Amino acid sequence: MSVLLESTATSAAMRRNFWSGVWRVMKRKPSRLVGVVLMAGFVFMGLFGPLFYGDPLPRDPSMLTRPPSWQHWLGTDDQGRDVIALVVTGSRYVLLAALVTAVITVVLGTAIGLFSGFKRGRWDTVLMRLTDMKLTIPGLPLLLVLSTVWKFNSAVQMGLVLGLLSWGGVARAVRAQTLSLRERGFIEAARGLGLSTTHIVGKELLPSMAPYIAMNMLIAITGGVYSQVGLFFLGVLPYESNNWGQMLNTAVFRSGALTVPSALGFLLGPLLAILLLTLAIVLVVDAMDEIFNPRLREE
Amino acid sequence: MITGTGIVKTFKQRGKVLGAREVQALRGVDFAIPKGGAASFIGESGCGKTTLGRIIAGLETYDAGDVVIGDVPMSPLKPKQRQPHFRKIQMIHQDPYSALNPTRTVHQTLHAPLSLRARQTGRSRSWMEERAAEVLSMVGLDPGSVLSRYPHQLSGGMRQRVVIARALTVDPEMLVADEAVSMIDVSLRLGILALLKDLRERLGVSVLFITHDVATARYIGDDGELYVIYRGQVVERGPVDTVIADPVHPYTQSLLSAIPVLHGLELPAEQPVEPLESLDESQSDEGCLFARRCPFRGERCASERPLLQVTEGVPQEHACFYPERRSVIARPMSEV
Amino acid sequence: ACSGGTTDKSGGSGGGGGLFTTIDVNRPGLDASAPANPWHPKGNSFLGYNAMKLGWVKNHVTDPNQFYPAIAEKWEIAEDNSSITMHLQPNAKWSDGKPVTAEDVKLSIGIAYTQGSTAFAITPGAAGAAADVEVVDDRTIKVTQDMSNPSSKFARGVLDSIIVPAHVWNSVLPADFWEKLKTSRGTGDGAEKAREEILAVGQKVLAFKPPNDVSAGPFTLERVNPGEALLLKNKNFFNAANVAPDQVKFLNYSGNEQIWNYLTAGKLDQSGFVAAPTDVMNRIKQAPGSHLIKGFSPVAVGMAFNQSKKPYDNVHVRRGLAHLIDRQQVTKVASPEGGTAAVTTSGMHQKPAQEWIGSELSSLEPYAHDVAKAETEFKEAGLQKKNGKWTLADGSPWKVTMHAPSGFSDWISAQENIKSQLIENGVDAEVVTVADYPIYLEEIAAGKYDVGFWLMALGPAPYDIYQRLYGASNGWTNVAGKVKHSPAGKAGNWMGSSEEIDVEGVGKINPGELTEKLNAASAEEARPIMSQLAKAANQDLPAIQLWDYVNTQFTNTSRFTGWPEQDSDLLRLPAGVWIQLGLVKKKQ
Amino acid sequence: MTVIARRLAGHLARGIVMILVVATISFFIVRSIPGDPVAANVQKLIEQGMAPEAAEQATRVLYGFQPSGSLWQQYTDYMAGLLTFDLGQSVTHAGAPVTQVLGEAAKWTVLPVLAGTLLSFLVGIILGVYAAIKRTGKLGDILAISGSLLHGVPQYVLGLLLSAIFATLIPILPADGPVDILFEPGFNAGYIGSLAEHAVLPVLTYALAAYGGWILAMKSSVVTVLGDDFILAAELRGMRRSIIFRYIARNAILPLFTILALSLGLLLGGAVFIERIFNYPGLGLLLLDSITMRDYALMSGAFLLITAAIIVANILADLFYSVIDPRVRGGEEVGA
Amino acid sequence: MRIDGLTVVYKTPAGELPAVRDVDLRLEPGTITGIVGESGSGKSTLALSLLNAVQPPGRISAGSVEIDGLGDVVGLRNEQLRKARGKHIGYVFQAAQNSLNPLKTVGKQLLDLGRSHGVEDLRALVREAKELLGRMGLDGARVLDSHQHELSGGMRQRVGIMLALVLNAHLVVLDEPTTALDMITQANILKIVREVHAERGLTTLVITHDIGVVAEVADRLAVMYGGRLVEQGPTREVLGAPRHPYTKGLIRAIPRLVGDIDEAQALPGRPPTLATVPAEGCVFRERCPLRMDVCDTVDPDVRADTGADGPRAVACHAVTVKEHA
Ligand SMILES: Nc1ncnc2c1ncn2[C@@H]1O[C@H](COP(=O)(O)OP(=O)(O)OP(=O)(O)O)[C@@H](O)[C@H]1O
Ligand SMILES: Nc1ncnc2c1ncn2[C@@H]1O[C@H](COP(=O)(O)OP(=O)(O)OP(=O)(O)O)[C@@H](O)[C@H]1O
Ligand SMILES: [Mg+2]
Ligand SMILES: [Mg+2]
Repeated sequence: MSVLLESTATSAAMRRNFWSGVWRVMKRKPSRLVGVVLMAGFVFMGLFGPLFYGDPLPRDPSMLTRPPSWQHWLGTDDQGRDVIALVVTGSRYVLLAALVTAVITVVLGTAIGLFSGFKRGRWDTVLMRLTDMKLTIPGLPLLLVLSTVWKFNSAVQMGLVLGLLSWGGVARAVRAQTLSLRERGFIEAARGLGLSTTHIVGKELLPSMAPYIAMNMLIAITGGVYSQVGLFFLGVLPYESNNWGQMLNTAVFRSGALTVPSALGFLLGPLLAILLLTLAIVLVVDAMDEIFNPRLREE
Repeated sequence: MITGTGIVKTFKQRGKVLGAREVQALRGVDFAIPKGGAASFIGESGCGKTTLGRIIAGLETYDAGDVVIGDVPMSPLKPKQRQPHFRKIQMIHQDPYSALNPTRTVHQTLHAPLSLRARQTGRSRSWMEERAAEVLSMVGLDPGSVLSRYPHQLSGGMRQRVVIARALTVDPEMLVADEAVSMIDVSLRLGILALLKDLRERLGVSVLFITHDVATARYIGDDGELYVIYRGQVVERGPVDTVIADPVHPYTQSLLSAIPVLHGLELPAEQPVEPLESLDESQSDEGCLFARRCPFRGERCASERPLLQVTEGVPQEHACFYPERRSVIARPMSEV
Repeated sequence: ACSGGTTDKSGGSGGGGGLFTTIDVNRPGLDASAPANPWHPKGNSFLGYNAMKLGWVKNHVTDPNQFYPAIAEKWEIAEDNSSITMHLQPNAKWSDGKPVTAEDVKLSIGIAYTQGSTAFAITPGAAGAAADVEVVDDRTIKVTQDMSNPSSKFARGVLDSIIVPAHVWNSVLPADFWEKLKTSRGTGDGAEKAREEILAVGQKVLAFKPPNDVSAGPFTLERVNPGEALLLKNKNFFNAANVAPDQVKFLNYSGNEQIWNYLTAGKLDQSGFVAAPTDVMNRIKQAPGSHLIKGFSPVAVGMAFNQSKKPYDNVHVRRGLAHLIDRQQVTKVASPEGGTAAVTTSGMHQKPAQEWIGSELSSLEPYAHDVAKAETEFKEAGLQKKNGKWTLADGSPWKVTMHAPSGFSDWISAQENIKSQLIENGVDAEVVTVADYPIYLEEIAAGKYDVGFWLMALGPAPYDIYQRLYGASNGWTNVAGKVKHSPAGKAGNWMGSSEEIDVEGVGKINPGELTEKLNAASAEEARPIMSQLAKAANQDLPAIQLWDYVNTQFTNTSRFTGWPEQDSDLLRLPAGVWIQLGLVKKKQ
Repeated sequence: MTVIARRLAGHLARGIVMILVVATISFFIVRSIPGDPVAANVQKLIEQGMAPEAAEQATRVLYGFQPSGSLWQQYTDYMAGLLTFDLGQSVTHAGAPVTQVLGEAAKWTVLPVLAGTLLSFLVGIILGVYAAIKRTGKLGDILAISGSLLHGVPQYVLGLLLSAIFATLIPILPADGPVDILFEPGFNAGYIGSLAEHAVLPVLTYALAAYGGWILAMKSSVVTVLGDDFILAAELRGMRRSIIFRYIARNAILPLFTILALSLGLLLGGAVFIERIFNYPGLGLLLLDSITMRDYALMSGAFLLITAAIIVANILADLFYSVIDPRVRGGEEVGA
Repeated sequence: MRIDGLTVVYKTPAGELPAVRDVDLRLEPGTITGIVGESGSGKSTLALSLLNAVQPPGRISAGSVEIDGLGDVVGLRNEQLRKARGKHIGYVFQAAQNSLNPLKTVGKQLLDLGRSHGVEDLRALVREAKELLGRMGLDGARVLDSHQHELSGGMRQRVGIMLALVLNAHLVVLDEPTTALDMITQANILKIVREVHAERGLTTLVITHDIGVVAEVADRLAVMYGGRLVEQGPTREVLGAPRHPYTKGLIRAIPRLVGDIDEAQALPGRPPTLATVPAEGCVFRERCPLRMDVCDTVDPDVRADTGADGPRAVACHAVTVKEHA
């Protein structure tokens, strides 16, 4: 028993060690803290953003498509609403859909990659041909074509479809990881010991890949944001009254943001949001890269 | 008792549309390892040692022949049914670092097979803890300090011991040690070898020892057998000391000649064989596999393949038409 | 080599006074592979430029039968509209030098029959169909109307025909075409078969590819690239002396922003209306030489209701909504330059409304923006207000779901604005878009929407104006000269107004029958009917008229001058007509 | 050379299968689009004031060439057409063959994409080397983060920003189509100059979109190569810096060829945004237009062509790679 | 070549730690010197510092490496250093590691090498290379035409030796020349090293963790432990009569092919790493059977004397004490 006690005590210490390692990694480059803060900001925005504004958003019909001012930092849209308010309230749809996309992408990609890499043989061949195919077919054009058939009626549906279309990369990467881990002695040893596949996959493989999967998930989130905003921007999806992509669409094709500067604020709002989200995720992934690499963490 | 009869394994370089390449890794290998016994396999790189080890441990399939565990032949069984039998044979990997999951502590590593076993036999949690401590003690580790550590916090020798301890959790009948000491510091090697020998003696576990360092084969136990493999074929087989001292197959002789002499401790051999050129895989398979490199080849060798056999006056089995004992290894200074 | 103003990006070989640049707003994608066939839906045939008609309709607000001369120099219309005799331009020639003859016209009319267009319909009983075509002499031709179901627009239908050269197009009509046409006017199987055969010829017409463009207009098609169509001046055009540009370039474009950029850079000499936000419009106005000419456009947009759906069956709900929606604001947001807020819902564009019913217009309910009135109306309809939200009479939630086709950004913008206005006043609302306009039309006709935007008040003929409210969409159809009403939800009747309306101060009327009467009525006869229909539309409110469109044209005086005046009637004709009439001049 | 031939054969076989699959997918997507395009078009023409019969006729002319018969029949017709490069006719282009319409549009996509790829490749690998050498410094950080950012950011963001900055805010570059409308098309300086001027922003966007990927890939590739022993070995043999640099560069660039195809795919896929933003009449815009105008034959054609281009790019990149990498050329598999 | 007081440190989070500490070594012309030591004992670091090529974050913090005809290598910079490498000192990499550019044929790399060192007659260089390869039992022309992947491990190693010698370097450093090679190939390579060394009159340094290799080829043997040279002397003497307790333990730990297997005994404890090497006192004391109090605090001096076959040196308090006694 004392053995057990000691082991929990040390694992607590290990955990402390881990967090101090994390802190070290963060401190090494302050930009990473910026990334974490930005990311937290986006999460907060998606969760609580809409609560700060009325429904419908306050608007001023005498201030249609105005450039930035003190009152409206990024100007107003063609309905006289504040662009920042639009970006904040619009984030929920975008981020929710992106989250759904990411979850599906990662779950599906991991499952397929694991299965394929672990089973190998015929299944592997079939699944990887499929994945290759998925990866070769350009995603955006496919989405465009699909948009003629599919009705993207809600954020969740949107995320679902995007997720179903984007697991390829993760599957390929997870498979490669699985294959390389498979070759590692410990997986073979576990098989030799007669441990169940569930154990091998759940306890040995997945934990080894967890950081990698987490990073992929973050990257999948950006992917989800990009595709749906892009589709709305092109105007191939049903109108959504408050969405970053719709804002881009209205700004460019209706308010002439690329012809006159007055609508630039309206255009910049969602663009900045996307840039900041990308930056946040790039910085956090950069940090995670080091955090989950014990060697780099402890340096 | 674990025996193998005529095991054949051919690898196909898979994939490309046209022209698959085939590698004959094993060409009908027979072996028999009694309970508690030991067998060592030596041979140059690529001769099929690892492949054989993996086949015996149930990690690789084979194309012909059979592995018999106890008296159950494996071929007729379905993969699922083979599993419990192969579990009696545990593999010890060459690289102790990759053989342990870096994300799991020693405790967790041992826990998984133990809980499986506890479940099967209806034993309690406390048994698991006891058993974990027991196997660690068995391999000469202090459970208290080791259990909570991660692999990267252990030295190579300790890691290898943990690997062996893990294998012991399932009460194996045989350990397959593939170059189990080659990646461990020289000063620690003997410790692991002694451990394997000790396990044989105490637990009656048989050991299949794969090595390229013939000397280490002696440390598994003096009752062991030595198998010399060349290009997937056993060319010489006999008690370790006999084969080392009086090799009859030219290949064994070349191999032993290549072992550096510890000048100062040893004297050079009396009849050393000139070093061979490196193996060329693309050589033809006709006749004796070794004929092209053999310094003593005769006219039969080019057309006929010798099989493993016992001949008059030679204590060990060999696959050579012209067996001749040569003293190719260094002699200890003390003897002179 | 050419003098005259060039844009700041000068140096283009075709730049200068000789090149006239424009776009065809109806066909953004110019098609290099399409034939120069005026009947082909994508044909590279530009009215007024290389495609000519007998005459150019003047679009008079009340008189449909006024025209500018084109191939026909002058014409006489019989008192009772029973026939029209046309005299061709004495020196009209095709671009290959051959004269334009009455035979050309006859062949063109024959082709028109295969297309079933207005005056040349072959459907039995069609209103205002031509009965006979008679070549009087080389330059004179007479067309008579089938008086069994006459239309006051007959002459318009005839003069509005496109004329093509017989020596190029001869082959498309079979030799026995005119006999077949005669047969088709009868009844029975033979006639049926003849009609089918004529329709089959129609396909041939559509698919016909003239080997090269032979035009009687001021220009001929030189070539079409994917990005542009180039037309060269036709030296043989009868008024060639007064045609200013040597070349015309039609430009392709993929989106409105591209046109905005062309216009702000002053690259277009003329362009039809393209919706643009106010700031862009101002920027365009600032471009050197740039002008905006506005005129009457006989079309308005309304928010139409499907009265089969609750609570829109209740007129008080419709009226309440009309009071709730600030049309000024909607127009300002959605169509600041291209529309004027509807003064009231009369079913007519404001300008013809004044012509038709004059002072009576002011007696109509204006449905001014008035929240209190809206509440009264809603209460009268039995709606309930709970926690500041209006619900249906039975307390179930009410949401105004407005539909619009995806590409129609002004409609979507208007609906978004209406949505906000409604929500701010306790009426829940949403905007739903449909992939494209055809599907929108199909679905709205199938009664799938509660509320949708609907084009109305088309002009200039009085029948056209009300046909959108009291025509097929509301159940009335003309079958062989008889008006028939289908019940709500059947045969395209998606609006579902009642068949008879008790109009205050007028009494019970059947708006569909009244509308049908307009077809054959003279202006004098039409006036009282228009008044009754206006009152009906105003009181019953099948649609809330939101804004009247304005015909806005962009012109640029850097290279050409002589553009039509503000409010000119010419604005509704293609710029090619302005050019061939000799209005447009090279800048000196 | 046989290895390359074998690879080519494999690729071609796979590529053809891919194209057939994609064609099948797009065929069935098109068939499952809700609403009847024929009926819808009739409705539209009627709305525009055409008589119902005429509207129907006009529509029939437009759709007259639509395949008829059972779904299976249509499918086989479609596939048979595919074999002869017959993709049907475009409704929105007056019944012109889809292949012709696509061919017209392709140059507006392919040339800028290639130019952008080349530009980003050159700049990306140079800065990538820099980022790798300075990877521990501030500059390296900035290069890496900006690379990741650009790599991550979608193309429309770049396109919109560039357009907003250089066409709207400081209007120094045109964004209103592929060429100034006042120039006469042809081989004259004005026209070509205008083409080039109008291509700046789209090419820049393509380049920026791909640049991030190059710099990141090149950086990690250089870092890997720098860690390779042969570089240290060359240094220890006293090789000249310029030679070592060439060793690094060549070895680092080589694996990038596998990314080339990916990058081209990314750019081709994103062409729809860039072409929409800059009004470039290329394949992407064609695809978008065909979707909004419900021109199904054109839609599947454009989609198919974009996919086929990516497949071909993949094949070419791989072949090129195999030609210049002696390991592949010699038959050894590298990587997986 | 004379190495004096050489100390090489690596920068780690725990500060700069010495991987090679205060090493004195003399390579007599025409001899083969072997350095043995366990993993992490600083062998490679020492080898690299002979060419002043310690990779960051490491640096030579003290000491000198004097080479006849070159001077102190530690002081050389840039071009001088580059010229010295290859021309004066040949360096042979571990066998299985890829020390050849995978994209270029051996011949092209040979030419690159020639150009780098301003060799005028490249044809002669190629001839020389072919001859060298031929001497090592290879078909020179074929090998020069091959890419790295077309050569086996043993062949690559021979090419490595050829490249180290082709410019007539007189000092050759071989780091783990046979690790990861087959024992048959190993025997071949060792034979070649011995022959070439004798033929060209080289000064050779062989670095390995395998005592067998050293015993086979080296005239002199140096034992490294924890960054220190703990013992050196003629191979036969050191093997036959080791003085330092570590050397003794190490030799005892070698599995024996002949004789009594029980003679061999494992060395208790485990080798130190950079972080666990004691900062002061004897590096070996944790595992030393002869440990004394003085070992904890005082670093033993190197004690040199001259034996029958050449000088011997050992750094151990216990040995010193015994000698005094
Ligand atoms: N998975 C595989 N696929 C193809 N060929 C294989 C595979 N595994 C082994 N081989 C081939 O089979 C032969 C025997 O390999 P094996 O690994 O058993 O040799 P070994 O004796 O263990 O060599 P070493 O001493 O280098 O470990 C070799 O030629 C090898 O290339
Ligand atoms: N780049 C580095 N940064 C930090 N420590 C290093 C670095 N390179 C080597 N070391 C440390 O220096 C010590 C000596 O390393 P070196 O590579 O010289 O050992 P070695 O004797 O060659 O070992 P091996 O037999 O494993 O090759 C080791 O403890 C090692 O951990
Ligand atoms: Mg092996
Ligand atoms: Mg080393």
